[in-house]
Amino acid sequence: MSQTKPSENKAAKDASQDRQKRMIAGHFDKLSRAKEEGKKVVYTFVPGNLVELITSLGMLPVLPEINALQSGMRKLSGGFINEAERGGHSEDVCAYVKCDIGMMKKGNIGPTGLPLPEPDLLLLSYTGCFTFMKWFELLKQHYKCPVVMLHVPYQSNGEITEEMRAYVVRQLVDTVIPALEAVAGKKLDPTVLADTLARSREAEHDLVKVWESAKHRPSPIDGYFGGVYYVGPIFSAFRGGEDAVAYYRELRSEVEARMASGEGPVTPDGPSAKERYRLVVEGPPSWTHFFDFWRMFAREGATVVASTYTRVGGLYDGGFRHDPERPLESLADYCLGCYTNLSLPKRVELLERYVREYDADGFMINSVKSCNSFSVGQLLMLRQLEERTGVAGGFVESDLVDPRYFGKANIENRVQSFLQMLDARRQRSAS
Amino acid sequence: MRCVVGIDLGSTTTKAVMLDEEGVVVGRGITNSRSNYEVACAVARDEAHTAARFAFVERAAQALDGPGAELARQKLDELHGAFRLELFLAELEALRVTMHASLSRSFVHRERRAELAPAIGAIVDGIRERAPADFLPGAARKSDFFRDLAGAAFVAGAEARAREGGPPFEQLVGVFDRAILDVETRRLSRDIPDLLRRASARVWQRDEGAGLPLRRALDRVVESASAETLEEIVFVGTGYGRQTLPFPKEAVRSEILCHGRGAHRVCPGTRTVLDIGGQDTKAIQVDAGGVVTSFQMNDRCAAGCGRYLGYIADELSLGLHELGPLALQSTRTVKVCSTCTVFASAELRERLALGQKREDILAGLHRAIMVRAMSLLARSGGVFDEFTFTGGVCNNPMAVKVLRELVAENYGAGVTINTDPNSIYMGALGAALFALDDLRAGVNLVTPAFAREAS
Amino acid sequence: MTQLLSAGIDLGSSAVKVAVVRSRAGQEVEVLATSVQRIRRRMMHEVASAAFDEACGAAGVTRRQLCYVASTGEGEAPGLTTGHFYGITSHGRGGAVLCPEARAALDIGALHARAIKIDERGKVLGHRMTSQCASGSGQFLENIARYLGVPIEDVGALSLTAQAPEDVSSICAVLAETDVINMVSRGITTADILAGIHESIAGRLAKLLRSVGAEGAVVLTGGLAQNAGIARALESLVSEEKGKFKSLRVVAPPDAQCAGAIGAAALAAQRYTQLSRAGRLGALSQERAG
Amino acid sequence: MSHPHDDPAGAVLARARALCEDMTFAEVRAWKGANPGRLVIGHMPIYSPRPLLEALGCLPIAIHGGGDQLEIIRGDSYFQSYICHIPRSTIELAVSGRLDAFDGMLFPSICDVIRNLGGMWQMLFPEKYSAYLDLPQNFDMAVGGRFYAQELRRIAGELTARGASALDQARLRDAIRDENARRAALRALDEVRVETPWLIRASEAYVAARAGGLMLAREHTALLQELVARVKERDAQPYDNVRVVVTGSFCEQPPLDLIVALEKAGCDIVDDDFMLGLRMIEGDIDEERPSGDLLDALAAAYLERGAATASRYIGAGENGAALLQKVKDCRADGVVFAAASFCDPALLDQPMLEAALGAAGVPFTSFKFAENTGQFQVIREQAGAFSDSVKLWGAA
Ligand SMILES: Nc1ncnc2c1ncn2[C@@H]1O[C@H](COP(=O)(O)OP(=O)(O)O)[C@@H](O)[C@H]1O
Ligand SMILES: Nc1ncnc2c1ncn2[C@@H]1O[C@H](COP(=O)(O)OP(=O)(O)O)[C@@H](O)[C@H]1O
Ligand code: SF4
Ligand code: SF4
Ligand code: SF4
Repeated sequence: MSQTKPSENKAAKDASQDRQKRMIAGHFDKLSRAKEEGKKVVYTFVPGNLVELITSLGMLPVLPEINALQSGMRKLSGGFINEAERGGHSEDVCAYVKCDIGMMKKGNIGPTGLPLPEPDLLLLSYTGCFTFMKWFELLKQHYKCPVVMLHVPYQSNGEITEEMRAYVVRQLVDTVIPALEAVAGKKLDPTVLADTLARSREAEHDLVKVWESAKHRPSPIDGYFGGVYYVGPIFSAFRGGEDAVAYYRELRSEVEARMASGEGPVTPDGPSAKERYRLVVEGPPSWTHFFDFWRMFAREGATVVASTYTRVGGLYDGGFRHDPERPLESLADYCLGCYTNLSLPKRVELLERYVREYDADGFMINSVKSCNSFSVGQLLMLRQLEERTGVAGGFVESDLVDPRYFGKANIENRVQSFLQMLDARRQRSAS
Repeated sequence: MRCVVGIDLGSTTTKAVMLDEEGVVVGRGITNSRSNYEVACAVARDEAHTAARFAFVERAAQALDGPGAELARQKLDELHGAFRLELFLAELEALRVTMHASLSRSFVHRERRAELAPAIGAIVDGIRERAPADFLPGAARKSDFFRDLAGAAFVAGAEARAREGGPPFEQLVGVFDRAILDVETRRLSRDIPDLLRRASARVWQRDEGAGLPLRRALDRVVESASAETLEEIVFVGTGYGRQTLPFPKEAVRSEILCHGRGAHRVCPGTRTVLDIGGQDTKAIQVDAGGVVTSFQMNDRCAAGCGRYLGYIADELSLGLHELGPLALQSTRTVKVCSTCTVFASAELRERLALGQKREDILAGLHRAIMVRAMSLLARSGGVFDEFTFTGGVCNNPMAVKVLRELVAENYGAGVTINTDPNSIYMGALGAALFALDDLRAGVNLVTPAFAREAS
Repeated sequence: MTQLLSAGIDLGSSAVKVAVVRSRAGQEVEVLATSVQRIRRRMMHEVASAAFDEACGAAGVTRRQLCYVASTGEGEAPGLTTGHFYGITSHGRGGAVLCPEARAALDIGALHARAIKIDERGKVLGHRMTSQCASGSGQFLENIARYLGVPIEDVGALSLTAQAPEDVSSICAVLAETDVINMVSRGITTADILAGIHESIAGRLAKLLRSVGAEGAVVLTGGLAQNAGIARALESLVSEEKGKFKSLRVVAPPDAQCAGAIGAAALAAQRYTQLSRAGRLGALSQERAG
Repeated sequence: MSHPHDDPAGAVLARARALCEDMTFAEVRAWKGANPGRLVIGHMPIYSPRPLLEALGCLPIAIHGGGDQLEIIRGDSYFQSYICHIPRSTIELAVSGRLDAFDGMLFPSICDVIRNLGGMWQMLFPEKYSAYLDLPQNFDMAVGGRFYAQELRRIAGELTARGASALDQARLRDAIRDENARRAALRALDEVRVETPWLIRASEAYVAARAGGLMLAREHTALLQELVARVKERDAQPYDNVRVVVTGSFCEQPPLDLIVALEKAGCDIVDDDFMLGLRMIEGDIDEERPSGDLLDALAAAYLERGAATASRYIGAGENGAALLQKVKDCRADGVVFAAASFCDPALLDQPMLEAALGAAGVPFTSFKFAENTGQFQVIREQAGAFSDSVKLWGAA
């Protein structure tokens, strides 16, 4: 067993965290200077994003969803949402959209305090969420820049057919790439794209190792609360870049060191309590109350060993990799294979697999008001999973970035009741 | 006797259940949850304590022989009523004092004090005069809570005064509303032996014919019941407000677990539990051992819970007890749309104005609530045999009737549906059972301050 | 042009309000008398005719002298009225009568609140209502007041004496009550609790006002306008706002609760004139029959 | 006028209404009994390839939720409170056995709710046929059209495997003709409504159109033609109402009483986007195609003549243009947005449409509903204020 002392581990943890912070700061810095430096800017969505195409053409991606979640974490989203609602948006609709629109109306200041450049192109990769379409229609009205639509068919039968792939590739060739090239003012260089995809693949490989570390007891990571940090670079602007490769290499070695020394994940209140419950979580977290929510689990020694939210930007542990040998096909498969583009039965299968492979004691669904794509059907998923796995499920409701929908006392009540129920069931099966 | 206590601090009522070391229920107590949680749970526990004492009284009476013994046994109900009356009168006096005090304190009322003070005095006197009749065996009371009893009587008195040209109704009621809050947040000390003695005096004084034998017999019963010790050693709390209980964290259990366990204890065949309380509804599935396997709760919006019925009762100037029986008289259920607590009253008014019958609208309201509950049950996995209905709303016969119909319609007629007169105590019972576990496991828990001071 | 006498009856969910006015074709409105009667479980039409008689008596006019009687609000008063205007229309118009410089009216009644943007004639340019939830309405405040033992008339004044208003978080009226119970138990003063509630209601109202794009003077109408605490809380909220809402000013006229009735009365005369010009007076009794 | 005895159109309207309100689908059962071996296929609102289903010998039945009479007991247990109503009542219909006579369900791509509902169906009713129909958002015939024709072919193949007739171009042509005839009849009805709204209320036209989702096109055409003939015999006078277009309710439908409440508040609804399942294509579907494949005709109709709804990608920032055209075509005084609560597509679209109307000076008002709303007071108020304002102060 490794002799690494906890303090050194902490330093190691800080290394990857710090690297990520620097990467993000650097990116927003570049964005703030984009216009003066003549760099083109493309806005696009996380699920099924085509950052490799964007960066290979020397353009900078902006991901409004990430901005919205950052606003949520920095407690700015409430104000932005108000701003959008006063402009006529309904209380009922996805809060990400309203948060983004509110932010735009208030001057489009990004998460690091620097202004964001206006888009030169909106790349509407319409994957796994209907709202994306409306979102960019709304932005289009404001920015009056071109929009390019990539329609990604839904895997309703749980598989990617040849027709679907061909339809996506055809759109890439016919519309998407030409539109990107027109804005970039140059042709896409296939070797640049291939190199980028190769780097994506490398980072993806390391990330999968990080996920799989959670099979160890105790798990060295929290695959949900901690996991959302781990997916930061690969879901957003950095995939395919050198930075991302370095980040994931570093992260993987930190995690492996913790695993070797038998340490658990780091929580907001320092090293985790003894691992008492291993959970699988479905659904996105609440960003406005992220740490409150995390603590409800961490304090009780509940570690999340796998989650589906951390797969919305790619199901790498399902085997998918970006592939320089089949660039367009692999991009198509990437779009088609995102978690929210899976049929409901496939989502249940995936969760079932996680519960078994990660040897979980229970699973938890955080159902967010904003997201119909995630939320519709979750109650049936709960029941199906309970039946198939025999472990208990819990259900809480909140929202991504609308602080009005986080009822702290209620959620705490449910989480506690759920964990106490796991205890009671455990005692029963022990006796 | 050594006991454990479970306390269920609910959003509308606070319940306490005492078990002896064998797990036998020795006393149950209930009070309305009020602004001061600590007082609420102390009072609930006082009530349970009182009930336990009455169990001793009962036992002593059964053991009694000699002259007057038989008659004393027959008078037990009356003794109980008289005891309640004594409690009521003590609180009424406290209320009187508080109302007068608030008249001089509140700047709102100060200017009208000269007019208000005599009116209030007269109303309280009137209540005092009529009170004994309400506590005779068989008398129908709208509620057992002081707030409700005194409130209804005071409102009636204030209405009469206002009609006769006295101070305006709303001002009188305003004074009451303010004072009742103060009264409720104080815990009147309860000298049970003394109250018992006074109650017994009332009983034998009423029945002069029975003479000395009855008096002696009652005295003996009272003394022997008062002599027993009652020691509470472990407490476990649960319920909506459990986080605010003056208990250490380890002595607090999730209400879901407690309700499941309590219901399972009372009806051991239970697989599904529905609990409808004041502000939330819970659907719970338990296994053969009473361990919760899944649950769902409705707690973001108070729509369709007990509070809703409370508002409706207020709107119709009825007691909660009367709502269900009135709805049972309906011949044609009206389809009601609002389950929002606030809008329900508005819809009720609108429909009454349209000429629809009270009982038919009420039937519709009950149906609307139970349909919501059915959907929560479905969400938790369905209804399995046996099915136990708990929580305060279980005291409402219309709610039970509609539930039976809906369960039969959706899950077949084969499902046994349990209700129990003590359904409202299920959560507290479950908590008490956990306390018993703790006692048996040798967990040494601190008893809350209020318990130490009382025993 | 001749002077017309007309009346408006506002049949609310908690009170009936009547106004008798004199005007020139619905302009230059002079309010002759108003009356307010709380319904309190009485039958609506009884309350309506009592209030109507009271107002006519106070104005010294008879039913026959009125050219047009318009109802407004949620209820109906068959037999008394000639036609009907919807609450938003009548409150907008009434707001303009009570406060000619107002460019928005904010009507806060027992169950709903609505923000109405108007022009100088009281014509409705846009409006928003609170949706399903009842928190933020008069009924809610009444429940809380009752719980705290403060007469509804005094709630506003009392809230103004607060030292440190306490935040109310719940969006639900019922759960907010639980919040209040909690506050009482924590020893928060009645004034601070009330102030907190007023702030939370004002927050909702401000949102409503912003959503219609109100500017300039806002006239409060409806029963809650009589609550000085609401007016103050709202004012401090909208004047704190940066940017385009800086110019909002809140006015709470004395006759605010009758604004709907006054507006309906003014519109009654206007409609009468319109119809008589169009030669359609004969159709009057059938208005809205469809 | 609602008296069937005095009203020339009473009988036909009563039949249509009874059909729409029958949540037991008795007529569907009867049809199935009379046509053994043929399939009944339900489909959710918005565009569904009804002519294709008819050509395969199936009876397509539009499912529009459960309306305001169905008591939701199990349906609610599948959906959180912040999801619209139509999926709950649809599930309720199914789990309560009311859809037992159906052999399958089609879930066209309307939004994520319907998409996931399709997945729930797969898990809940594995023995029944169910298909998600992906509507292309790429409107190039060579790309989106090809994909779409493939989707249709896939579904046809799957149905044939389950006992429907094989795809046959001649039968498809007949079905398209029937569909075009129905469209013509609907247009004739709409014309009556626009020109003489007092002859037929929107609430009446609504049930007549909605009934069409419950029968074959040919029968519906007959029903509509009879209705048009009958209402013209009516002896009704114009009302003093304002003319409005209702928009936003393309999927979950408002309760009939809500439409009536709008009319009572002084609005003549001269156009709407209810029932788009039948009206999603503007103009006719081609009865011939150069390729010889009429699936291309269905694809082309959808791509090139599909009505603008919130479910369809509007590329060039032209949101609202189609609505303005509608307002102009039917000489409306204003627009009423009536969207189902929690309907993301409609509610996200709304600010864009409002901006377009605002710029064109068309007055509008908006509110939300649920299919089982029973309280119309707020809605009446808003619609009433709207009609008051137009009436008292003239348009805009
Ligand atoms: N005797 C009764 N008859 C009818 N309803 C009752 C009766 N007693 C209590 N209730 C109902 O029960 C509710 C309180 O239930 P309870 O389970 O005590 O709730 P909680 O635990 O949330 O305080 C009250 O709101 C009331 O509607
Ligand atoms: N004097 C007052 N001071 C403060 N609030 C008042 C006063 N009188 C009435 N109210 C409030 O006004 C509300 C009634 O307003 P109103 O506009 O008449 O409502 P509605 O038209 O719906 O009946 C009541 O709920 C009450 O809270
Ligand atoms: S609906 Fe869900 S996936 Fe779509 S934008 Fe909103 S949060 Fe993202
Ligand atoms: S006010 Fe009514 S609808 Fe709103 S949250 Fe409370 S109970 Fe629910
Ligand atoms: S009503 Fe709207 S959100 Fe609901 S299923 Fe239909 S389109 Fe989707």
